[in-house]
Amino acid sequence: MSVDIQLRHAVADLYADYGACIDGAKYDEWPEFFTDTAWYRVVPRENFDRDLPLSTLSLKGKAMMKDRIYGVESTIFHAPYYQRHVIGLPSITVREDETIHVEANYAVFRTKRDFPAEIFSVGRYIDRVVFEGETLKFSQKFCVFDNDIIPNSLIYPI
Amino acid sequence: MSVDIQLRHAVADLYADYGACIDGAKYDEWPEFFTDTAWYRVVPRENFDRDLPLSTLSLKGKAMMKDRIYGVESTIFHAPYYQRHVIGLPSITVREDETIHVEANYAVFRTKRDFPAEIFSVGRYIDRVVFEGETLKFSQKFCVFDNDIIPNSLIYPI
Amino acid sequence: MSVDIQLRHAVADLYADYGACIDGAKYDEWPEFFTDTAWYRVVPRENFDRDLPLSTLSLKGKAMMKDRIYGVESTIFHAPYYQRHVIGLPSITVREDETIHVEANYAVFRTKRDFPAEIFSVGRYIDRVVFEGETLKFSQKFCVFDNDIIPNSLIYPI
Amino acid sequence: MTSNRREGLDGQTLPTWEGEGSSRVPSPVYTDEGIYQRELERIFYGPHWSYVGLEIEVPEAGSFKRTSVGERSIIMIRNRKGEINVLENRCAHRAMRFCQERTGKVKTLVCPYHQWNYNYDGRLLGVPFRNGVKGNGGMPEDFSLDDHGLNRLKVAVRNGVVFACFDHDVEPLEEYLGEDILSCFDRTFNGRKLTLLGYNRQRIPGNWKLMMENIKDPYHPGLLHTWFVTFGLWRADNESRLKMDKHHRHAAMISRRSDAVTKNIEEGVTSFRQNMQLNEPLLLDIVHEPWWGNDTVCMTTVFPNVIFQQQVNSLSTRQIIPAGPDKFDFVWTHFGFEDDDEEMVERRLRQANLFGPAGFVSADDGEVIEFSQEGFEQDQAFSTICELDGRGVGQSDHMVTETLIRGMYRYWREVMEL
Amino acid sequence: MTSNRREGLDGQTLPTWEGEGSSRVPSPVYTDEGIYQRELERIFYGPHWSYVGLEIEVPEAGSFKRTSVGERSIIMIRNRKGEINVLENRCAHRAMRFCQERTGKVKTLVCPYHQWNYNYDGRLLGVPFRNGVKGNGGMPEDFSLDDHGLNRLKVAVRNGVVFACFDHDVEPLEEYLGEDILSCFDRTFNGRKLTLLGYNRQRIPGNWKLMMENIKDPYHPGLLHTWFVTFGLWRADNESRLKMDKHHRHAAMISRRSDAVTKNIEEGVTSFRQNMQLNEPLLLDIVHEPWWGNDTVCMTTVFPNVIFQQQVNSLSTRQIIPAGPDKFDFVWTHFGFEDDDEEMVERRLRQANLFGPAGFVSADDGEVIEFSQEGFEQDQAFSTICELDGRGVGQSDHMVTETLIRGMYRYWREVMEL
Amino acid sequence: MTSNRREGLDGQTLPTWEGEGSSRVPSPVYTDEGIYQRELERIFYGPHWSYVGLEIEVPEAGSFKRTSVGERSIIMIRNRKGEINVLENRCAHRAMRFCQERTGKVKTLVCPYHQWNYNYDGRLLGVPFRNGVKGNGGMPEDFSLDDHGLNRLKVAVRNGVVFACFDHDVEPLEEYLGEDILSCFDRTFNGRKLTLLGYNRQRIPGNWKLMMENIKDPYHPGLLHTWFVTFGLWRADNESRLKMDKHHRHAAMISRRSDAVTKNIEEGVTSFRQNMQLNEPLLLDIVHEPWWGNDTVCMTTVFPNVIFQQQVNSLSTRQIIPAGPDKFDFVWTHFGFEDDDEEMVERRLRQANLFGPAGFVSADDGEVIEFSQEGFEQDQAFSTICELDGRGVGQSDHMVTETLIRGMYRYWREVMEL
Ligand code: FES
Ligand code: FES
Ligand code: FES
Ligand SMILES: [Fe+3]
Ligand SMILES: [Fe+3]
Ligand SMILES: [Fe+3]
Repeated sequence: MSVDIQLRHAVADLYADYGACIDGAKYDEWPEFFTDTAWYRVVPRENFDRDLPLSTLSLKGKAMMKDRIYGVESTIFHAPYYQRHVIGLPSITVREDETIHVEANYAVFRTKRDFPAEIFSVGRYIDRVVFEGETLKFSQKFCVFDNDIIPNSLIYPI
Repeated sequence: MSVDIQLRHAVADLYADYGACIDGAKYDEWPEFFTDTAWYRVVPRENFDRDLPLSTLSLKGKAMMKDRIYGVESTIFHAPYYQRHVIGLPSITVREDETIHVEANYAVFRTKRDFPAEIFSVGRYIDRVVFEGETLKFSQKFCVFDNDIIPNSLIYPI
Repeated sequence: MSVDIQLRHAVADLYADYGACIDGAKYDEWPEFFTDTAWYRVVPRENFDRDLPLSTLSLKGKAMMKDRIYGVESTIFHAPYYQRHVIGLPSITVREDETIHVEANYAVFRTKRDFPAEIFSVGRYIDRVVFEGETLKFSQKFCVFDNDIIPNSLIYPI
Repeated sequence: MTSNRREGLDGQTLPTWEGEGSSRVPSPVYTDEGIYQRELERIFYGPHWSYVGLEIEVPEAGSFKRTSVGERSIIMIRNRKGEINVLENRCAHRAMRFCQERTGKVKTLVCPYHQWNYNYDGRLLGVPFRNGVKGNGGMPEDFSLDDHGLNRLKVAVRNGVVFACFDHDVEPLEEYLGEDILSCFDRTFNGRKLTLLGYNRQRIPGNWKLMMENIKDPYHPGLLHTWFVTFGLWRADNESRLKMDKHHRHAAMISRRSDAVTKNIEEGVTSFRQNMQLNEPLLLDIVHEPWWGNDTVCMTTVFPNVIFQQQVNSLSTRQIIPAGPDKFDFVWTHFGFEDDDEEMVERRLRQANLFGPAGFVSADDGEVIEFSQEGFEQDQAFSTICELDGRGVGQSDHMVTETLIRGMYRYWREVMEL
Repeated sequence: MTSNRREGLDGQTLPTWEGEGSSRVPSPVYTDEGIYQRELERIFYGPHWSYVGLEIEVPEAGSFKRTSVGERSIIMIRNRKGEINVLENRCAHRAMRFCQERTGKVKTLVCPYHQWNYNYDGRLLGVPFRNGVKGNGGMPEDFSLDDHGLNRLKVAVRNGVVFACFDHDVEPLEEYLGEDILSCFDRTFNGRKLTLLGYNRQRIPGNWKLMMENIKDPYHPGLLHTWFVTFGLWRADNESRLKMDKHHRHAAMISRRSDAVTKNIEEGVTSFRQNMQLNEPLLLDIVHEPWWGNDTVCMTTVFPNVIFQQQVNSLSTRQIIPAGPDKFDFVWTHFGFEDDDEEMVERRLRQANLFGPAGFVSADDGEVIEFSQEGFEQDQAFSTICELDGRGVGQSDHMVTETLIRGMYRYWREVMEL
Repeated sequence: MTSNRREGLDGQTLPTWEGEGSSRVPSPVYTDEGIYQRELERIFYGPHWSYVGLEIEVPEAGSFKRTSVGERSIIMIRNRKGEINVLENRCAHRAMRFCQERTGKVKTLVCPYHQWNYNYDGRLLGVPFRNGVKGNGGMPEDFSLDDHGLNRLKVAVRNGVVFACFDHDVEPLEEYLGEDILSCFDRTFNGRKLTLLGYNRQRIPGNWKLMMENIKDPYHPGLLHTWFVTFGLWRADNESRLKMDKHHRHAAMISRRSDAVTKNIEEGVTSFRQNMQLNEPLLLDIVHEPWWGNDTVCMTTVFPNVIFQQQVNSLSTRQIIPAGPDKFDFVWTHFGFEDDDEEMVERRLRQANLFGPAGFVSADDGEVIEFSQEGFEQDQAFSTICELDGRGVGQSDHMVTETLIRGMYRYWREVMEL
């Protein structure tokens, strides 16, 4: 099915806002980009390509995402860092069943205090989006990352 | 207020052209992307977040920008390098007062002779744009960079 | 000549699909993004700027591209690696003669086994596209890369 | 951080210990390049068993997995008899680390540079042009295929877990582990068929021993890991036992979750969050498995390169691959059992959110290791103080102790003669 | 650039100076890892005062700023009495560099790994489970909190500027600076309340001493910095004075802008641009401030780690944080005075365009330092020639001299015994 | 790969060779920092000619090209007499590597830091303020411009190719190359005017000698490079000759393409693809050039830093710039001849697809060098076995031999005294 212009722009805005939210450290707003039952997953490309089910992070439902944010902000001790997302052009496909599939490449740069920026995570978003009324939300967001090792730890959402 | 398609495309073109201008080393054309009284600022995220007014570079008005370009090309001795901008999807908001606010994440890669490309600056453009007749120009462009240290020097515009 | 919305979207999709094809390692599909007589070229910015004709890779016509893919997959021994393209907003210009010129900045990240992701190639696509029926294809694709040295070898298309 | 070598004009800095004990570890033990080189020689390449993987990772003849022992790349491969071999990934001809893929299946091991060809046992099968071409060239008369196979490590497989050692004089694995540690090992690995859930890989910028310390340190979980404390998964007041082998190089921390979770101001644990509640209780949906017995947690550190994790329903092996004195790669292999039903698989995957590079109770372990390394780097004259529960070394039935750390360093000092 | 250590098989390369003087500096002084380690010990951690910050950066009790002295991370923090302490950022337990934020305000200093807890004076207040849990474990009888505080540096505060030293036997700051340098210091820092404008941070890939040389070198500004020359901010023919302390380790370059700017072909200065005109004169909108007296510029280098800048209306401290022989971080802290009006604040901010990593007359200083380092790296047998105005060392009332550089290296040779 | 220095507590690892020969090369020869430093001194900066470029790269007086000999940056520049000078890119004043552009044209060589000014011969022309300003300062009486020029290398130009050497006592280029190698050189460079086609630059993470080995190894092309084998460009059964100079440091591999391409299972070459066919035959559109004679390939390795390539219609120089024991930059300069017609230019450009960092038969050379380096890094006790065609050294009329490699290492051992 063809992709109408409204959808194109809604998707573009969704990804721009999503990156801005995380990079702006507005973590409490982050779960609001998802539907109540959405699945958020950060998974190494190795597992994904080999159909190994393990994720680096696998949060099913907005409730679990909120627990993650609480955990990140109140329980996990870590060095402070900035994130910066640069997200490529998304490809949108609307299936027979009207589900909207969106994929986009991303690069996330991390900056720790006293250091230059470094490549933190590069990979592909493999997502599904749905309209809740006027607003577009993620019902699935898989962050499939290429980088074969994680530079120590992954704290904030990607 | 809703963002119409013309504006979306004008903004997309503005950012694409802006990056192309700098990366193509057409520095003399760079001030032309701004209004006469525009404020161009390169500022560390640290200062920006803490409301410290110091910038790494703060040019108020096209005249000062021209002086910067003259200074860069005729007075500052530095190693030659290439720049390459990769700019993410811009988010556009039109305020009550009709001012157009645009923000976009960017990554700038630097390549010095005999070296691989390296991350030079990553951050966010926090801009305002206005139409001068048909053409869209920056009335404000803040380059708020994450990287906590600058790799020696910053010569060309970001 | 003005760029109509259909063309804008077709170009955006072309670049998104192109990157997805390579990053997804679907190399057999790669030549299909080109016209039969297209010229695919990977060239150092140094040669390009100095009008030196040598390329790092110069494939004229789809047949040669197929030979390259065969060579890559069946004859060249190399360490396995992932690629990830992040492509910036394309600028489109339609010339008098109706030829469509498209340029876009790109960053390609490489990930080798057991290593973090690294910057592999950054540069600018200097392309021409044409419609073959409904589908847009590259009649020219120059990958002009900034990085002054190639990290050992370049195997897959950029 | 350029180099870790602190060698000044005034010669090499050697670690100076306070007294005979092992309760105060000097900075160079974590930062000195020369000490690290000796660790590679005497520990990783010496008579110590290193974990290399699980049998299920190489299901069939020709199936291989590439990994490392110390800094040396090795190949774990199954031969036609079904045995598992561990071969050094280095061609005998001109040193090529010819195997670059991480896993796969091959007919023979061929080095592409000149196509020297090895079988699953590492035997050199053939050399192109060995007898020359048209009577020209070829290998000398006295060249023997048998002299130029791949370097073959000694291998021990126990209940699906594979260990290897460069030193063929190493004692048998069972002796190496000792009775107590072996029983912890067999508790999880009792011969049941394992299932592979997947991997997580992180690079931690700290000395490899700091990870061993971390898992030999029952003092920190109740303090650093708010998550643990608050939900009683790990508390200083939980019932627990600490075991070591007779050399004190290996250890096991065994504990059981307390049912009642109470504030424990009295010990001044500020990391306890009284009002913390999960929006999604499933995150801690723990189901007791018969084989546990009463214990809900068993963390086993097998010197020098692996940790076996059972944290309630989450199971993993954690492999250490050192890369200099100041960093190591940490590879998590999560697994389950063949007879797990869907819910249990899902549960293990869900609880995996607590562990690994992003885990609620593991992400910060990587962070504290990084910061400790920074502390050692900045002062070569510093020594730690690991004197909780005294300066001696011994088993323990409580967790308010650093005895396991002292135990490891007592052994380290013997082996390293430092 | 892999390693800077040029140690060949034939043993360590030591710097060989031509003669007793200090006018020809050999390459290894800038490149050798062993020499650098001795510099850390004897200079940065020895009896020399290092700049750590401004009082206004830690306004209240518990306010802290994290920075470094040499390669050691330290915390500048204000205590309840309003005093400023400087503590090493390293937990006494297991070396954690526990303070990771750059600035903030805390109730106490807690190391999260095991929650050892220090007060603003670095005293260890408590240790969890010190007395064990349910009678088990805990710290030994002889464990004393007093023995395990944070390492505390000696501190000197003068008119809002904070210095620290690891060596408590260091002479008082005023003696350390000496009369002449002190008067330059007091000229800017006379007790007025300062206001913080912000920071710039750059990593310069060169030896830290090259930055000191650069600011002790009145020869280059009139040549390298076209901007200076053309607008007469700095010219070889400006009136000026050069001062040093009695050890010649510190220096001040004082100069006044000449009103008439004329071409000076006679000295063959090609960097002068006759036809250069500013499109925006505001860039050089200089307004004289009473406290200047006649001098428009005063650049003070305080050995080993700070430069105090007054360039017309632009004020900053420039801190050196070495990171190996071949690079250092350079931290600019721009400030003004509480009684600055809006125009003056704006003016200081505008003139800041001349300085810092992008500055019209500073960006190229970082560049030339990088290229000098490259030159030293490529030939260990090379020596510089710093013989403008002879080979001796002394005060000067002109700028056609390299005497300040010779002075610093004379002192360096004494301290380093090289 | 942190540091390549394998210096343990137990002192430096020196390479231990098996016997007098050079057929078994020990790992440290490729990995040791100390050995590498001696290589720079004795080989790259000693009496050996290094390739620096082609005359056509500096067409006019003042035209320059910046490159490196070993790790030292140098400038190749043409003077007014039309001669080519090679000058070290390091200012005599304070070591500035002042030339940063790769190529260009200048009036004089000016170091921007203090505008010391050199002519095309490296002579110091002037020093600003040499005589002081208003009677103040300036350089000492005994300062002589002649003592402070740029370091000038000895230069040899032959038929458009430029070589340089830091050691002015080096023998003449012709003697250095020797008769046989000289004839190979003159075959391509016979005085015809060259045309510059362009550059490719790659960084290869391996020891620089591995590239020399690779091009002295006629054993691998017929095995590794499927492309070669299948299209008969290079096969073990092709007619060929191997030459060396009398010191065995240089070599030439000369071969002719066989017309009939047949499967050669008998030698078990698995890289041959029977059914392989080009979709675009133009890729191998080879046209014989008169000057070839019967030979279709001539690869000449001139020790220590250049390879001259003639592979059918593709011509290039390949320059080695070492950057530590574990990596080097590899610079390809492709060229043609002035009298090439358009088709021939196009053909050379098209065949360039086979070479360089992406080349069908060169990309994998860089890869195997990387993997060999990894193999050496992981075991300092390893030695290669280069005994194809025996252990001796000598000319050969076939390609089933590693004699050229043994030859290079025989010379290397003499020079390095290792
Ligand atoms: S290096 Fe393995 S076959 Fe030659
Ligand atoms: S390391 Fe600081 S409390 Fe243990
Ligand atoms: S360093 Fe070259 S002129 Fe001073
Ligand atoms: Fe832990
Ligand atoms: Fe300066
Ligand atoms: Fe080859």
